[in-house]
Amino acid sequence: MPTISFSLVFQLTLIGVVFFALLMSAAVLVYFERKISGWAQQRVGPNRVGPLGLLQPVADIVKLIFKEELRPKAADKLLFYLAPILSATTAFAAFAVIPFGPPTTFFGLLEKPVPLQVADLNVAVLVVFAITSMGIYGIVLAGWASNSKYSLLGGLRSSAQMVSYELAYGMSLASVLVIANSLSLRDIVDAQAGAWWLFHVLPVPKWYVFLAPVGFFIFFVAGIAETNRAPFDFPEAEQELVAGYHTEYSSMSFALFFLAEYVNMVVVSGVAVSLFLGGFYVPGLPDWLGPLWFLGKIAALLFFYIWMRWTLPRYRYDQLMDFGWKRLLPLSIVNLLVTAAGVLYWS
Amino acid sequence: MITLNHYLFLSALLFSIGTAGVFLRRNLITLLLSVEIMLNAVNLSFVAMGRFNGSVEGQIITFFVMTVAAAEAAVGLAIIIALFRHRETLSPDAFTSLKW
Amino acid sequence: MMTDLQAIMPILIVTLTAIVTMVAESFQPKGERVPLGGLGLIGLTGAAIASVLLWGRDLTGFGVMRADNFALFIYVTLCVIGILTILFSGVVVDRERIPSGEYFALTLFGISGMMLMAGASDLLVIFLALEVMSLSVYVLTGIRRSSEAGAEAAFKYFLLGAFSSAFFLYGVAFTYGVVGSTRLDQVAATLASQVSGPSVMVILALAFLLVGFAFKVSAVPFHMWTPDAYEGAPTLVTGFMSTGVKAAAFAAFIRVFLSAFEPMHGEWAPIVSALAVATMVLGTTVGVAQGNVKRMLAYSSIAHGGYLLVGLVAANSVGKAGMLFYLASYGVTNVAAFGLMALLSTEDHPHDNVRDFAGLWYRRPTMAAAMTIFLLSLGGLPPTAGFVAKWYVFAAAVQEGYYGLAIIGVLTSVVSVYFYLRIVVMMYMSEDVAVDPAPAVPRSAMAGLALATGAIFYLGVVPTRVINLAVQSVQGLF
Amino acid sequence: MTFPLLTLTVFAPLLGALLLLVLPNQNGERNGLVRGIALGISLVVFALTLAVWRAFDGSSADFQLVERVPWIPAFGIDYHVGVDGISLWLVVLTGFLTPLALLSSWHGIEKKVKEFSFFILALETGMLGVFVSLDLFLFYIFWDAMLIPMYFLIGIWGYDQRVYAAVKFILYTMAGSVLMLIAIIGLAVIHAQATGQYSFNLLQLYQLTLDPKTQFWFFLAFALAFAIKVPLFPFHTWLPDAHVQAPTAGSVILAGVLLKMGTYGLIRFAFPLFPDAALQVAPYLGTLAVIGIVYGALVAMVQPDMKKLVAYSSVSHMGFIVLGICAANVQGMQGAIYQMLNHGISTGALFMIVGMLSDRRHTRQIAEYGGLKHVMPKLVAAFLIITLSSIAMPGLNGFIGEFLTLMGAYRWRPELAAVAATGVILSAVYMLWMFQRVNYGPLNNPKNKDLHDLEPREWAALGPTLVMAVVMGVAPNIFLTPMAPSVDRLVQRLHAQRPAYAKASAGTPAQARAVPLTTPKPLPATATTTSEQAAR
Amino acid sequence: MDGWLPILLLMAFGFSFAAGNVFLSQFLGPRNPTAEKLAPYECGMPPVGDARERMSVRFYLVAMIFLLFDIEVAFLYPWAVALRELRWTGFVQILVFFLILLSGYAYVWRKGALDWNTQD
Repeated sequence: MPTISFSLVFQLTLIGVVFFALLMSAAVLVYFERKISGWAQQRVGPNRVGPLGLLQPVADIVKLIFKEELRPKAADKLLFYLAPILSATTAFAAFAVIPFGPPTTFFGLLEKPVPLQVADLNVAVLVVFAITSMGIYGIVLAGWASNSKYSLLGGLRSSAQMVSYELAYGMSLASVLVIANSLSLRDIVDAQAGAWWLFHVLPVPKWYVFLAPVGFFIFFVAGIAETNRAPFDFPEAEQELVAGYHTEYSSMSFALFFLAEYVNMVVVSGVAVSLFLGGFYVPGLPDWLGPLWFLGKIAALLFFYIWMRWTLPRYRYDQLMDFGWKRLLPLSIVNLLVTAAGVLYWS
Repeated sequence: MITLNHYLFLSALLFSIGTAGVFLRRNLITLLLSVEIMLNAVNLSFVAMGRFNGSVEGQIITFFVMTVAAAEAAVGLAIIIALFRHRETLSPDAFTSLKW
Repeated sequence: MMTDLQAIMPILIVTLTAIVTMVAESFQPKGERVPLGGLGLIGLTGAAIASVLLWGRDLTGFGVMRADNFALFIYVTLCVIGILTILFSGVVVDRERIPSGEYFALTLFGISGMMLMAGASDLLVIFLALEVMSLSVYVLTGIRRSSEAGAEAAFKYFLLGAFSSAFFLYGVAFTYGVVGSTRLDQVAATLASQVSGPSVMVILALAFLLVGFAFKVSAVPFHMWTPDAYEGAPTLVTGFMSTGVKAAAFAAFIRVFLSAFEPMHGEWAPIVSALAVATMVLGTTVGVAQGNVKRMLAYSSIAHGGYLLVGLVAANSVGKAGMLFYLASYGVTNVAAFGLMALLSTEDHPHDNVRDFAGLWYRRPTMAAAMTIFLLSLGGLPPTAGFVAKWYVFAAAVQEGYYGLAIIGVLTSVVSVYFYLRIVVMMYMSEDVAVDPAPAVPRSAMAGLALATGAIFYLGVVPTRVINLAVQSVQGLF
Repeated sequence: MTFPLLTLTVFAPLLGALLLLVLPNQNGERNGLVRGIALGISLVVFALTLAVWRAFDGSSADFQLVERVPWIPAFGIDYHVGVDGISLWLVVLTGFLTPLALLSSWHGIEKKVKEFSFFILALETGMLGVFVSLDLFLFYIFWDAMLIPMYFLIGIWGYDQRVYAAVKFILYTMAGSVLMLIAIIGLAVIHAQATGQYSFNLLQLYQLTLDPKTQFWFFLAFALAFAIKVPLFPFHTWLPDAHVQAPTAGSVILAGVLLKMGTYGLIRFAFPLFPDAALQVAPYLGTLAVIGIVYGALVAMVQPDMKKLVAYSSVSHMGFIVLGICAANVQGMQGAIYQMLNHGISTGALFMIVGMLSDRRHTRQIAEYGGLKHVMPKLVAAFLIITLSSIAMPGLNGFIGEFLTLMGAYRWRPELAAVAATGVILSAVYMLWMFQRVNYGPLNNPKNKDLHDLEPREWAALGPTLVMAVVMGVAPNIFLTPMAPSVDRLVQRLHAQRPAYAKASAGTPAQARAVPLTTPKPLPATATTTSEQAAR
Repeated sequence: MDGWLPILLLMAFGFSFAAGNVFLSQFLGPRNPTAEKLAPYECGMPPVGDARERMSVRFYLVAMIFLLFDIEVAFLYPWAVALRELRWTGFVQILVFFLILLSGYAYVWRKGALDWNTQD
């Protein structure tokens, strides 16, 4: 059956494109991170390699590839190499269920419209949750396998941090589910299409961020912590732990951790956009350009990410844990219950 | 075609692995893991049977079992830590102040 | 909804008390001490009263909990065990530096799990209850952090307990596979309608459930954890778990095997008989060789499990009522015996060697007399509760023609008298008087001992009332 | 409801004992008071037993003074007590011996006097309970419960090896009795199967028809329990230990009453409940009894220890009783019962005398004594009377019992009677020899030189036994008459035709063997009706 | 199964990319190992002792508390999705559930298991 094989080819292409896009996004993010940090510190950032330093990421990668691979003698060989691979793999996989555009036939190329999403699952939210949680393993293993004090402590710290914020993360997810009544990300995104008319004049996008602002706040804060980004970048905490769990990593395996971190940022942003910011929908703008809107929203969030990093000082570790357990967690529980009560009251 | 029996067989296999682990492994954590494998083997059975019976009950039960497994793991780890404080080892053979 | 809640009211009360105890302790101001034991006493008394009020109403809670007389009888028994435990605990907890909030809370959580287990009419709920109970008891076993033996005992208990619950759960899975439900009434209905003999799945279900229960009631050869757990745990906890866990496990055992799996009595009776024989024989013979009293009582508790299994095999109304009576009398006796040992112990001196009892009669005649009564009751000598209990169980066996079981039972109980008497000999007939490390016994503990002694004689001399209640309890079991 | 005389009698000692327990007695400063109160209680109980005798109608074979209150109705268990001619005397004997036992330990027991008295009195309740129970459950309770105080008496106040002896005593007795427990339950269950309801009522269980196999096994279970208690050879090994290690009071009660419970059990329970099996097994039991008679006598002869000698003599004497019971005729039964009383009195007295000697000299070795008649003539006189009573001197009580027993045995199995008769001779040998070695000859041992003679207290303890030895020797009918109707009924029951049994066992090998064994001494109804004369 | 295959494929893409890179760098980079290079990094000092020492028990505590709370979260998702059918009953039930959970949370908090600045 030609259609089936065609759709298979299409599916593979889609996966390839997503994969490549994620790779590229990491490279682009590295560039922008450096650029923005430069701006934030009133300097110019990378500007030597290529025009405006645009080729800087390429140079970085080439350099990393040709670096000497060092592995401490006492390290656990298998786990040492497995850890970065695991990190990177899970980072990529999590994006699979995020829809980044409306169903399209690609201008009539296809007989049936296909969703712009690697996998449309009815339990997509759970899958995201599950796969991102698996990222912790990479960090723990890296910390443990290196057999270095800094690595171990970094690994432990970051895993403790990640699990601490995962609870708030999960509960804020639940608050969206209460509103959306579905576990499918596509359903959730579709439910956010269109707009309300506030006082019949002011259009407000039907984004859940307006229904559950606290949920969005919790989600994003927890997301930052989940991805070990400043102000929660403890695993790396250069001043305390050298480079945390990847102290002993060099060359490509180091690059993979780096890659995983950036891809994770994209994933968290993608999920946040899908859950709270209407996904690829912007009221009043054409849906067929959805991927573009989606990209734009992600870019905005990512900019926010980087902005935060260069603006806010790093928390102290005990403050970080306190914040997670004693502020964010109760807040997320209250948020969930209030949201649920609100939904029941108004529905 | 994968039938119920395939799942049950896999589940039995996992259960046996877990059982064997409890008897053969010589590390406290591994013992704990073996027990968890046993519980998960049973979970597999539940889900498979639930699907075979055409009800979601099997999956619901699995939820409860997961909870129990988590609680068990938490308590088990706590006990292991308590033990470790005394002897600085994870080998069950080191703990002989009570005769078996 | 209201009747649902009513049906689980005793459990609710205990659980609530447990939570309040736990939270109250963590919120108590530094230096001040909230009387946590008192909370437990109030809660347990309340639960017992609630159980009595529910008597005869046969309510069903949420479809998975029964508040039938059987459950209520066990509830009251468990409450009494809990009350006794708490009465003994007050001074001992301080003396042995056991964290009191956790101790009382876990005890109460354990009791709530036990009650849940006795009242559950759904295999899954039984499993959950089993875990609630077990997890509490595991932690209680290792609650003295300074005690290496405690931690070791806790781990052994935990490992084999978790192992056995996995077996139990596998049995539940098979039952679910056959029946499509874990509700006991539906299991019974399905099994009863099997015309062409039980299928492999049913046999597997039966076998796994049996192994799970056998572990929990420490039937030989699934008893390995018992002596270690009993010896390593703080004495009070040993008393608590040797009675409460046994009562709850047997309650569920009875409910599952005599209601749901009743149609397969022919299949499991021979196996359980073999277990019973092995349990009685090994429990007593190995018990003889023990120098540690806790270990000795552990083996005695194994043997008592064997006697109870005899009642289970007999499976007639006498046997079932007898088991309930047995559980009640054994529970009161054993918890009191361990409590007394705990009262005599200090932090660095556990008072658990037979030698520690030397000359106790000369030092503390009241304690010695009480201990004697408990031991005689454990040994099944009239006119104590233990005698009537054994009488009942063996009567059930004889009634069903299991003469062999009954004979082995009575002979092993004679052997067991031997090792109970060793302690008596030490207390009364030893010339070398051991040092008495423990300070005075507080009034609450004396009240507990008096209560237990009274109960033992009450059950031993005028057992009619309790027996009638037990008979009423098992009537609704089918 | 009539006045519960029996209940009062049974529980009065326990009540008194509990009262005693409340009495503060720190470090024994009130030992004298405690002793006095205990003695008073026991005397009151003795008076009560005499009241029971008074209230007893000797012309009836029925159980009298019966009290019956439902106890555990679900199981058909009653609190059911009563006495007949057989148990009456044992009740009186118990009441009689307890004060004597207390008296005999007046000075021998110095530590924990209160508890000692408590246990003695508790023991009395147990013993009385055993003799009056008409419900098997109740009987078993008393039977087992009685072990506990005895255990403590031996274990706490005994001699060097007391712990060993105490544990041996309780384990032996329990091991025997638990099988009886099974049989008791079995009986109730069979009763339930036959009539639809449980019953532990002895009188109802008498009516039960059992198949031979069941009878056989149940009888064995009962007989084992009682044989150990008696003790019948070869189950006697606990007895010398227990006797020797027990304090004097314990020995007195052990020999005087406790051993009787075994034979009483045979008469009351084992034989009438399972008559066919009993008659079938009787020859073997009888043989064991005779072996015990001779063996006990021979072993007694070589004992260097007085107490041990008396203990083995008990084995021998109890053999006579069992032999009489096995004969299962009126003479044998009456003789056995009479001998039970005799043995209680004479052996009790012997133990008291040994106790008095060992109180003074702290040794029981015969070789340590000699020529006592020079220093303590009164004691020696009493000793002589009791020795003669023990060896069945005509005119004293022992003669009547042994004569009746042997007569019964002769009518049943002459050859057994003949062998048993040698036991009479042997008993004369060892008793007199012992008496001679202790009391006659020169007063060689200097330690014996300044022994004081009987004190008034000791007179009070020994005197009644001497009186009883003579009274029972010259006026046996006082005792035999009230027991005759009950014995008659018992013997009738044993030999009654039981069609169901005959039918059920027709053609079985067991029956083939049983018939020739039971037929040689047919006791047709005519014979039993005239047995009263025979008894006189 | 069809929905899951793409995820697996994406995973496979990621895995092969990552593994391939790690593999490649073994060949592309130079290889001059020295004892110093192979020692774990400790700010230039010779490494002291073994890295796998005992860590603060707080990490275990957090892990366990997380484990328990996380399982509770697992119950929330089905509830969240089914809330509209369960109505207020479901809300009250989850409220009770949370109250129990919170009592444990309060206990853990009060017991200091969530404090990091105290020395253990």
